[in-house]
Amino acid sequence: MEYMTPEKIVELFKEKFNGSIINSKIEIKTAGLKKNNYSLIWIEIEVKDFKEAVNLLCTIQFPHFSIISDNDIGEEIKLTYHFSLYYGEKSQEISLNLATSLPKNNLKILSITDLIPGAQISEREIKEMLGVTIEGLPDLSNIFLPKDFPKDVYPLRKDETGAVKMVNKEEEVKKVE
Amino acid sequence: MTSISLFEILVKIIGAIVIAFLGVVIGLFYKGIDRKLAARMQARVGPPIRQPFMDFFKLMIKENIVPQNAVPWIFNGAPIMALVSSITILLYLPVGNISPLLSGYGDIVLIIYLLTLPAIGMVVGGFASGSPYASVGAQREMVMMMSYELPLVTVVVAFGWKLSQVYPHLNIFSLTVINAHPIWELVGPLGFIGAILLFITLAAVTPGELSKVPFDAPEAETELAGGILVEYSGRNLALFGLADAVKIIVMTSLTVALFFPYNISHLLALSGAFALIVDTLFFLVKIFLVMFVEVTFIRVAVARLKIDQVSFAYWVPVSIIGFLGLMLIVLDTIIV
Amino acid sequence: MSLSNHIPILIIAIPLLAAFLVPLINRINKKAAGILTALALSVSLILTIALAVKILTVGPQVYVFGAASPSLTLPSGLKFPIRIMLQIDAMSIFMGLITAVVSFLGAIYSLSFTKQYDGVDKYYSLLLLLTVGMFGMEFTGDIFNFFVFLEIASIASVALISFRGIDFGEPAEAGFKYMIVSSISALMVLFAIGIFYGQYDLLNFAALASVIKYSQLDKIALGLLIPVLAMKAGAVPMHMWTPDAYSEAPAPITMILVAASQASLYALFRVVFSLYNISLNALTVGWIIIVFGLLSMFIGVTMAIVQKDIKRLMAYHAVSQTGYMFLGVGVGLAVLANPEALKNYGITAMEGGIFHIMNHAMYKGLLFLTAGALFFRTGTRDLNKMGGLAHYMKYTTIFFIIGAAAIAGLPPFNGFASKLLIYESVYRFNPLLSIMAMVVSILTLASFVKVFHSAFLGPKLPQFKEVKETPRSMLFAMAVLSCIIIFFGLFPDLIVKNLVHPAVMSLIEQLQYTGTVLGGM
Amino acid sequence: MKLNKYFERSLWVFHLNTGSCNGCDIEIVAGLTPRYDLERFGIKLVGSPKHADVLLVTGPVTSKMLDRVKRVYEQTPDPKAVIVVGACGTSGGVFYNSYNISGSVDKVIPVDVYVPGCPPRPEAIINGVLQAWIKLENLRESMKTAQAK
Amino acid sequence: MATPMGFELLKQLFKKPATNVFPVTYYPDSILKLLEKVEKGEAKIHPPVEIPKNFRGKIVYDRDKCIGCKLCIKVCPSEAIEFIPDKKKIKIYLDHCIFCSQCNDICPVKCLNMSEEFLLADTDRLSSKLIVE
Amino acid sequence: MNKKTYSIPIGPVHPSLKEPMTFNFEIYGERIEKVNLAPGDNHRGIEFMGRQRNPIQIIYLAERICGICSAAHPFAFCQAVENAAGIEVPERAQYIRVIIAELERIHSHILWAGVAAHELGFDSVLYLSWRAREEVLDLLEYLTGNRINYGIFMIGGVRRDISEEQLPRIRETLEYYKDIYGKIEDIFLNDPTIAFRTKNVGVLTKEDALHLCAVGPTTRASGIKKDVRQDQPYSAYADLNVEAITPDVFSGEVNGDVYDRIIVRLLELVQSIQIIEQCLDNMPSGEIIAEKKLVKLLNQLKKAKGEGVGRVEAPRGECIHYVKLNESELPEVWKARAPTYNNLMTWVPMLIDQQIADIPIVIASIDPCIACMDRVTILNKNNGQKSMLTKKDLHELSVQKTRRITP
Ligand code: SF4
Ligand code: SF4
Ligand code: SF4
Ligand code: SF4
Ligand code: SF4
Ligand code: SF4
Ligand code: SF4
Ligand code: SF4
Repeated sequence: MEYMTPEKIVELFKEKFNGSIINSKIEIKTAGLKKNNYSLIWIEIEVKDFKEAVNLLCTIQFPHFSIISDNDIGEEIKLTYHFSLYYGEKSQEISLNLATSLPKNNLKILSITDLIPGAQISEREIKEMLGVTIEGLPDLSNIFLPKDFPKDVYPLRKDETGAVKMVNKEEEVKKVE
Repeated sequence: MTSISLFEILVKIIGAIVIAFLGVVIGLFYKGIDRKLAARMQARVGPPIRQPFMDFFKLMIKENIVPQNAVPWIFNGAPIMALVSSITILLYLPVGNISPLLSGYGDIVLIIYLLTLPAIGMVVGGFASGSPYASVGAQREMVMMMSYELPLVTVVVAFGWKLSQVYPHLNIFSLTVINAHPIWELVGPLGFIGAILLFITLAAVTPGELSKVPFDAPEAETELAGGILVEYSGRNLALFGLADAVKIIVMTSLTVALFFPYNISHLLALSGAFALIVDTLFFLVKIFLVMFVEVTFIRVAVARLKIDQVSFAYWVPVSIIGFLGLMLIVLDTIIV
Repeated sequence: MSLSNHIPILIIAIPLLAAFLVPLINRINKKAAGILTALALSVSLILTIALAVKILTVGPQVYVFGAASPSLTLPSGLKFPIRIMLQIDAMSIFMGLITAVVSFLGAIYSLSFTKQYDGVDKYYSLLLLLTVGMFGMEFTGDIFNFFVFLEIASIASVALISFRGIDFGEPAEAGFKYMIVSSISALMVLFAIGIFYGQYDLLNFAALASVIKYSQLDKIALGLLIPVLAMKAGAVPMHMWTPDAYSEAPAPITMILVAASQASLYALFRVVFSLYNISLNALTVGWIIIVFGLLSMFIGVTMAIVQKDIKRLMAYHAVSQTGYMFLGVGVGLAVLANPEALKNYGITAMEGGIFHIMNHAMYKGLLFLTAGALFFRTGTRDLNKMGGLAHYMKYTTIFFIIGAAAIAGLPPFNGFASKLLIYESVYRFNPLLSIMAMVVSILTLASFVKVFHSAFLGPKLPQFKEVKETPRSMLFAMAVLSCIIIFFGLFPDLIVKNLVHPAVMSLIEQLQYTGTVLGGM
Repeated sequence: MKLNKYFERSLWVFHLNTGSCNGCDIEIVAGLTPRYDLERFGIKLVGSPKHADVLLVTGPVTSKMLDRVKRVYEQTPDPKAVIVVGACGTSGGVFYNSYNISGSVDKVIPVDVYVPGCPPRPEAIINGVLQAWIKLENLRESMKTAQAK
Repeated sequence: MATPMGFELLKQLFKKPATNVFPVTYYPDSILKLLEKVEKGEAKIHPPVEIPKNFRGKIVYDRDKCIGCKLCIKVCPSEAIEFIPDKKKIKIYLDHCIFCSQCNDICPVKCLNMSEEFLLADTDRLSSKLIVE
Repeated sequence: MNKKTYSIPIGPVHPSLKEPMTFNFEIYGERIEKVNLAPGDNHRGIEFMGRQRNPIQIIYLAERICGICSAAHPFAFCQAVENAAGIEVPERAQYIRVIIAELERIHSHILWAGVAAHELGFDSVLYLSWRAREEVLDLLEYLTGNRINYGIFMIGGVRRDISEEQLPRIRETLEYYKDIYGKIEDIFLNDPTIAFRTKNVGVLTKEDALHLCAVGPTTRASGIKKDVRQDQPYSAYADLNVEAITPDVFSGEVNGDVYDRIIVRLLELVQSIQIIEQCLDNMPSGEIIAEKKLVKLLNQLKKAKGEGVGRVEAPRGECIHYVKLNESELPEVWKARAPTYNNLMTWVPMLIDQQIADIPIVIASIDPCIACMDRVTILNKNNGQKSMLTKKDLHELSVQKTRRITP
């Protein structure tokens, strides 16, 4: 298999979505005595091209999808999709972290489960924990929320809809007899 | 029907009580040995041998919960039926020199039927529980029952047939008669192999009859949380435990009666009460050995089979072994 | 010349008379029809028992119509009997007892059960006629009369099967099927009669038996009679009518139908043993009957296991159980020519087979009655729709358990007693036969455990909130059957020695049969 | 409630995980394996709470397990004991300040013995069982004296 | 069964079991009497499996050395440590403690140490045995 | 008989699940028609809790995501923090980390083997293999001070050194495992009843494994050579030669069934032993932690800004943590993902059309860690339509997918 260098990959993305790449960087990490290195790619892209970017990724190789990490930064929620490419051979893997930010007044993103079925659980998690609407998720029923979990609480948000108010405060150290 | 004196009836009743008691005690004791040996093979110390007794006494003081969905009288009746029927079989089994309390025409068929009763008790109890696990367990138990019956019957019929050829006028379908005429002495070389095959068949049926690994699909702890017995507690569970213990004795004694009926007292030129004791002890040793081979060892040495594998195993390979045994015995007789 | 000499004809006449009286009485009082029927049948029952005692102590009895004395078999000058005569030996009275018990209990059960139907007068008339037909088939000594009674029974059966009305599709269809079966068999029987009459100018069983030459024609007649009677008895592969007929008929009728099919079985044995006996190739015919039996056993039970209609399921079990009777009797027949084997196990096998007839009538009757009770209360026969009924119908549950245990051959119920006789004799003939018989028993057991589970166990279902225990008359009928089942199961020796053994002997000893009629000819 | 001396000798255990990290659970299983062999004392893991005498509970109670814990406790026939294994079942341990944890086990069902540790060694679990024995024997003694009066 | 396992099991039957019979092999006649006897030195408890040198057991607290800097509280992952402001000392609740020894590591005056004691089961989670002051 | 399916709920309290998790099975006879997963019983909100604690406290929380892989999570977390804050880990510490992680793999795989045998009703194997497992636990206790939840990881290194006198004990243990390995392999791979129950059971095709993003032995048993230690060597693995193990190494073919998963795990046992030996041979001397003073470390982290990912090949597969530090005492984001989380969905294709009796072994075959998988998810079965993807959907999805990637 022909492997593209991280630079090439970033270039490919830039070529295709020039306008919407907000920023990108390549990180080289080393490990061990021999200081072998491996690289990570961080790309942040606008929502409108996000799905296409994943699609592009799939044309390189079917990527391994790990998780979506979330970050509630005030007015926006930033989602980072962690992928990896070129697994299966020694030291060839490239981590690709594809980030995008959703404004809180329009928390919507296209589902990627049609491309990568394995992303389903993670997408549902995001939907549950942050109230992001995942458009095109095969099963849109309200599956993640427990029956008695309040509808307007999204535990991983840092604003007023977060779960801080639900924390069980009784469990404290000072419970002297 | 000959007239039986009142005295005889009284003796039988007392005898039955004594046998029931002894059967239960010895059964629990052997279960303790079984657990101990299994533990030792697994490199553990294992429970003390009297553990089954303690389990029993403990269960007797526990609360007896009848699930809401169950029909109480059936739910509570099932363990009693299982226990009573297994004890009844005991009354038909010869112990060493001592002939069984009840015996007679065709009692071996009776035993086969009685053997199904504890299983039926469990099945009915399982179904009566109204829990899905118990129902699946009960269905599996039924499938098992239907499967191991064919080889079991084959073994018994082979014995009866052989004896009827040699002694056409004896009351052949009776365990006492079979016990008195060891198969090994009646057959030629072909029949000898046949008899060994029959023994293998019976050895394969025994763990199924007792619902032990690899044939414990109905109770499969990891799948069905105890299966048939999930909903049972307290006294009822204790009774099922007793039934199980008695059944171990029943199945091992059956093997002994069919295949190893020999006694040693005459070898030692003993007679009277002493011979009785020696033979009884020898009998206990024999059933211990049989239990070790048929129950303890098999159950620790293999994995549980799935229910379809179980029924396949019984309907095909085990039955074929049984039929082969029967055929060899028939051939043996016809050729000679 | 005491009245007791006339008992045989009274047993038949009383129900017949009642059958004509019922519609009249019904005009006066609606309830009276049932009561009259029950009364008539109870009288028949008592008379049958009395007759049985007499026959078993004194010997076979012959009753001749229109002779100077009812026991005068040979009219002056003639060497063979030409009159219509009833000819009752131990075997006939054995069957008669079954008929009497079953029809009496059927009538009692019907008292409550028919509340759901209109036109009970017709129902009871037909029931009585059916009984008359059955008694007739069993008691007659004349092959043509046999045909007549067979027809009476058949017509009554057809009507009863479709009794639940034309508006229900299935009963009518089942009745129609049975009608076809009956007419074909009637035709065949008539044809066989023709053969005999043409050859020997005789219609009397005994007389025929004494002269039969086992010619080519006789063989054809046998070839006609065996399948046809086996068909009426519901043996595989001519069993297809039974599931429909048994399941569509009202429950008490089903119970009587079971007995009626056994009357055909009786006729079959009569033909094979008393008519042909040694003159036929016993081994071959015996094997044919055994094969019929095995097939019935297996196909019946395997079909039963997959049924979800409770009565259909039981019907298939009836087929399967018939197999046991064939098996036992077949083995007996196969060794008929071998006195040593006959003595060693042939007789036992036959005892098993014959005993099983009675036992089957009892427990299968009981099972159909419990099924009827379930239908009566829940309105369905679909097992998947039932459940949790043991919560409401304790006694019915107990009766069902007894019936199921008996049919599966569990000790200490009657099924075990007769099956044991079969197993322990048949294996000496061929060990595989008894292995199969035992396995079928276990399958039967499994099947009934399944039924028990789906109908009686499980949570209380909301739709059955209103379900109550069955009415008393129905319980009574079931209770009586249960008692009989347990009694037979506990004291099988008593029954075998006093009832079954004589019946078997009367089949085997052909000479005795002909002798009673022909007076030592 | 009846108690006899056989009760302690034949404690059948139902293991209930109410949201633990698994550490304690594997130590419980380890307790059954040859090195420690709890079966020496007649202790046996059972699959249904109906068969159990002792509930071995591990983990902080998550909201979803709350009802389960109560139900399993109710389903266990009397007499019964509850042993909590591990810091998180005893007090919550590292799990606190969460929206989905309702806290230590003793808030939900009565607890007889606590076994602190994260996870406790199998011997510590055996020691927990020993504490339960002591408690039961004392209870029996007091019941006896009460009866004598 | 002539499987590899079968042979292994039969061999095992004649070997010593691997069990470490802590504290006694079987259930004693009376646990209370046994403990009494152990107290008096008439009976012995079989020791647990050997404890390695750096085992993290119950915390020992040198109250006098403590300077009340609260660093231990800062890193304690399970809020097991309570500060007693008037005495400027701490109190450790062992029912919360996960025995991570992080407090030992950070303590500037090393007044906290892990002992080898680990048999801590109790019927009361606030008993004196489970509180270190 | 008409087709009467009934549903069996399994869990959250069920003997085959040592951890709470709910499954709903639609069963027809003994066959599984439909699988509904409803995890969440074990959800403790760990990420939520972590975002309110300082990084040192989080290490212990991460350790308790899962008690079995109690090295993998802190390992990944520490790496993520180090990456985010730009801390260099001393080489010696990297080696010690790898040694602990591999010892953990040994313990975890033997544990799994025992549990799997137990699910098959083969308790003797459970007992004997867990007896063997005690050795490695003793060693871990000897090295770290606790049998489980070792508490040895620290941001920037490890908390305890492996001293000279400890080495012989480690080698001794490794020799022990080399000795008994043959027996273990013989018992698992040559026992007819085990083969009966595991061959062609719970098959996961390569396609499905790929599309569902399965990880660890689960995916390797389906023939995908994926192993973080090989693909993107971290820590001391960069110096070693680790190759992803697929079942064809042993049997020459890949079926993706439970039996293959046994093969993979057993072979990894040998692999781990070799890795540890290499580490011991090549272990450099030096510091074991970048910053000894914890107070200083805390201050350093308080000032750090950046994001980092830590990936570790846990016994069950890739374990990934993401941390974002933003000049505050508390991390801005901490995301943890355990291998079971990804493997969860593989149950659906594995279980459909199997029998009830296969449920425990198939569930166990991916060696699920519900505790870690559930750390954030709240999944519930609150309405009738809670099914995960059915096999059909999956198939359709993969068909679409295949069209897309193969032009
Ligand atoms: S006490 Fe510790 S080891 Fe035990 S379950 Fe809780 S967190 Fe895990
Ligand atoms: S050992 Fe750990 S948990 Fe225990 S008090 Fe110290 S820091 Fe807290
Ligand atoms: S860190 Fe040490 S000195 Fe400071 S409060 Fe804690 S125990 Fe005391
Ligand atoms: S010198 Fe000691 S007391 Fe001062 S800050 Fe550093 S660690 Fe804390
Ligand atoms: S009642 Fe529910 S939780 Fe309890 S054992 Fe049964 S299925 Fe499991
Ligand atoms: S498969 Fe393993 S992790 Fe899952 S419940 Fe069973 S033992 Fe626990
Ligand atoms: S997968 Fe589970 S066991 Fe493994 S490191 Fe993650 S949480 Fe721990
Ligand atoms: S779920 Fe996995 S990672 Fe979590 S505790 Fe269990 S084994 Fe460990």
